[in-house]
Amino acid sequence: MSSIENNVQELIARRAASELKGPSVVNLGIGIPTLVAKYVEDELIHFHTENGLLGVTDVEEEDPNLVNAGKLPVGERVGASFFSSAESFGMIRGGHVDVAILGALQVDETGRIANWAIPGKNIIGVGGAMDLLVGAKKVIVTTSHLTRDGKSKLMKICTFPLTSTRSVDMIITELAVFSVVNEQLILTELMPGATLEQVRESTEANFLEGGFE
Amino acid sequence: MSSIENNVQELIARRAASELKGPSVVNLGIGIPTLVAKYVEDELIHFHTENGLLGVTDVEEEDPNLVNAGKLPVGERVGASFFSSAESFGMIRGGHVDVAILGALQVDETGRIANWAIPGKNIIGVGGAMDLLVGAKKVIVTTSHLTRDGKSKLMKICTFPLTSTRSVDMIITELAVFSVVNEQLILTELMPGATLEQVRESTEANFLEGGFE
Amino acid sequence: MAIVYEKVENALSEIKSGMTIMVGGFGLVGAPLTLIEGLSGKDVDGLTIISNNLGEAGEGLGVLLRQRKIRKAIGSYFTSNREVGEAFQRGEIDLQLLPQGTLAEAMRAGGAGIGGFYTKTGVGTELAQGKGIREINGEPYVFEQALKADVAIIRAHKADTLGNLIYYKTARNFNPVMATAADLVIAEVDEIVAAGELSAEEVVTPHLFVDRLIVAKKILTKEGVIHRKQCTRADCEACCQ
Amino acid sequence: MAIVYEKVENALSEIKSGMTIMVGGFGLVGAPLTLIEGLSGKDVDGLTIISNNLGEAGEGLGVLLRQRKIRKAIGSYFTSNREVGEAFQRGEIDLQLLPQGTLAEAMRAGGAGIGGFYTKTGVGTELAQGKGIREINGEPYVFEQALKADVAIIRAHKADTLGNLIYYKTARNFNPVMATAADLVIAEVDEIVAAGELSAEEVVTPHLFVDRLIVAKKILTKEGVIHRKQCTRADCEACCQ
Repeated sequence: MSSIENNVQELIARRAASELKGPSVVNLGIGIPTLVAKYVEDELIHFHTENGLLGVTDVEEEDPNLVNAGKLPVGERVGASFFSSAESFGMIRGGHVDVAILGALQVDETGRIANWAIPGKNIIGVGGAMDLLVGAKKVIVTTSHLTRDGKSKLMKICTFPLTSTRSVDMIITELAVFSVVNEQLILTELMPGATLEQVRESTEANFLEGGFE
Repeated sequence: MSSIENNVQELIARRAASELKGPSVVNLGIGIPTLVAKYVEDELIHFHTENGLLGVTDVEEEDPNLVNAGKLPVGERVGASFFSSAESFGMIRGGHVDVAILGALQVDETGRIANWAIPGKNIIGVGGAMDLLVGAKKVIVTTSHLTRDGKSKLMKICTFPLTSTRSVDMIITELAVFSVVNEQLILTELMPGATLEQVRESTEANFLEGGFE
Repeated sequence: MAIVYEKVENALSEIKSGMTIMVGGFGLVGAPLTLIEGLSGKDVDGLTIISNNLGEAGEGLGVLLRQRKIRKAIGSYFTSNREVGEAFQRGEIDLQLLPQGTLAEAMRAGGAGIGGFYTKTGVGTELAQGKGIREINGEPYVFEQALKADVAIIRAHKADTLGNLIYYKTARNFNPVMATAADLVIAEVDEIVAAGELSAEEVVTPHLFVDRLIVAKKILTKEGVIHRKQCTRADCEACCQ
Repeated sequence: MAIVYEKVENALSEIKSGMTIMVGGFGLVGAPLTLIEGLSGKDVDGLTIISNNLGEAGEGLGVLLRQRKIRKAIGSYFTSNREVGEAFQRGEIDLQLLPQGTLAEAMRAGGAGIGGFYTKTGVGTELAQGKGIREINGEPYVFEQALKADVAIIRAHKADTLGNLIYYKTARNFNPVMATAADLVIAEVDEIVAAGELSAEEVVTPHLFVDRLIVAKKILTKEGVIHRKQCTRADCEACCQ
């Protein structure tokens, strides 16, 4: 990964972190979402990982049997608990996780996302994405604004299969922050260095422009 | 309870105990079934109680928070485990309990039982009886042969509401032991002191007479 | 994450008339007796109670029954309190009877985001009437809908300050599953310990399920239900010398 | 109740071609690596494997894939082994993809005598196609059928001699639920202790679910998968001096 990509990811992750307020339980997806944890200081924010741990923290001593959903080594904080996958997804579907931060391949203009399959490629993995989308009280998407070949990821209609019919609550890219209200994207914030022009040019989806300034 | 009734119950319980072979997991209902445990010596027989304990044993020191399904104080044997009601009934419905020994108000001639409700009285309790009947691999019914007013409990058709459409596997009374095969009662054994005449007179249900002698 | 309350009435502050409340326990064993007592002192009625039993005559939830605070009860074995049948007969209370395993499973489903499920239990009996049957792999199953509640009041053994819970012997029963199935979960415990004192492997109810904690003041003993002695500073000092 | 086996091939003696086998683990974490290796040495094929993943390329269940022993796999994330997609492309394997929570819940249902259930997960997506939708309280849910298996091979941390199991950190994952959902359950553990050494409150899988035990010989370490050193009497004596 280039250092520019790297910086973009850290920028997005830091912005997502500032959305979190304790007390809350937060599940972080693979990729940019995983980076969010290091920008969170509030001890009332507890990280949940769907492979069976509430109380994820930085790895101290690597243990091959203590990993997150991306199979990366993690640590357990004081007051953590372990449970089975069935119990873990019971927490997710049952509405006991306050916030899920997820990556996306595409977002449509009603705020629905596609993040698990690409047509023409074998559809062989879905993981916990669909469960998190229906179950988390609030869903924040973190993603680069454009694909590698410069196309907008915020599209009128997703061309990849949807992960859920539920619209997410917020989208954070390196250019902008959108809220989703009544299935409509609202631009609420420009990211550092980004201009409104740039967001308009880079976004295929229709969106309202909130009174941000 | 009169000492005659008492003796009858103990006689039935002792006969039921002799049906158990380890290794197996056995759930005992309220009433006569509870008496079965004291006639079991085999340490490979583990008693399960649906309120959340595998490894029920005699009470040593009474603990108000350690009880069986009849809310009587019990003990926990070495290697016991506690679990929630949801997990406990998962074990029962899921076919993980080998034998259930239950009481009955009535048994019909296909081996189905009624043991939870009496018409004309308020129907306000069922407990775990229906779950045990559908879930246990083998069901043994222990009951007095006659009601208090001398009517046969083994009837052509139950007049009380059925507990399940599943036929039990064996019926043990103070007069006889019946197996149920293909929804037909088969008399396989006379209890000590009982005669074939007595069983015929005391049984309304049709039954086959096995080659017991 | 849980907040520790000193006063029962404050822990119960959100409970309003007409609410649906899950109450842990198998009879009095594992029932949140302090919270039930608190509820009996509260001016609410028209409650729907989801609990295996309604206590015993004049004990546990039996007190709320006598107070006519309960409009409807969903459970499996009301027989343990003869006054339930009498109240039902007088038309003072609605009862919904479920097989005990179905009751437990329906709450587990409610807590786990499952809308309903198919069980073999009850097929062909009066308790399955009107519920809908589906054949799965050639066998009939009855549809049962998930149960949820506004509030759950439960009994655990120890909590840590975050709200992680462990239970004690057969006082566990319906408590862990109720902890998952209500919007507000209030747990009454014997002892609150520091976070980290419960092993991460032995926690039965992770803290994300638990909102409020109180220390039990009314407890079940061999001699029946008693009020736990309230320690004063003088007691403590006497004890420590 | 469990029987302790010394030899992996004896523990696996009941496994036949065409069987459905649940295999614990989230990738290699919590996978029963010794039992999987034993299976790779067995002359069986046409297996249906229910597992979150099919290991990694040439590791864990990835070995059985290369051996063409697997006819069908039911799981949630086969992406972790690129050879799965290739085998699928070549028509060598059938895949059934489920959301991870649905996979776990379907096994829990199978183990708990539930025929099927309704979940919100997947509604309106490709993975719900043909499954049937039901409205419950005004919300759409998709029907999912329970999963069961002939055999489950799982990984736990400690067993007692009766077969009670506890797990280790995130190596728990699918193992406890698979322990409930198969006719024959074989568990591989780090250590077997005397009955009574595990507290009755901390047992995660009660012994009634477990049929066979072996001590793990192949384990996951920071340096990858290794064979555990087999202690000889000489080792022990050297160690104890």
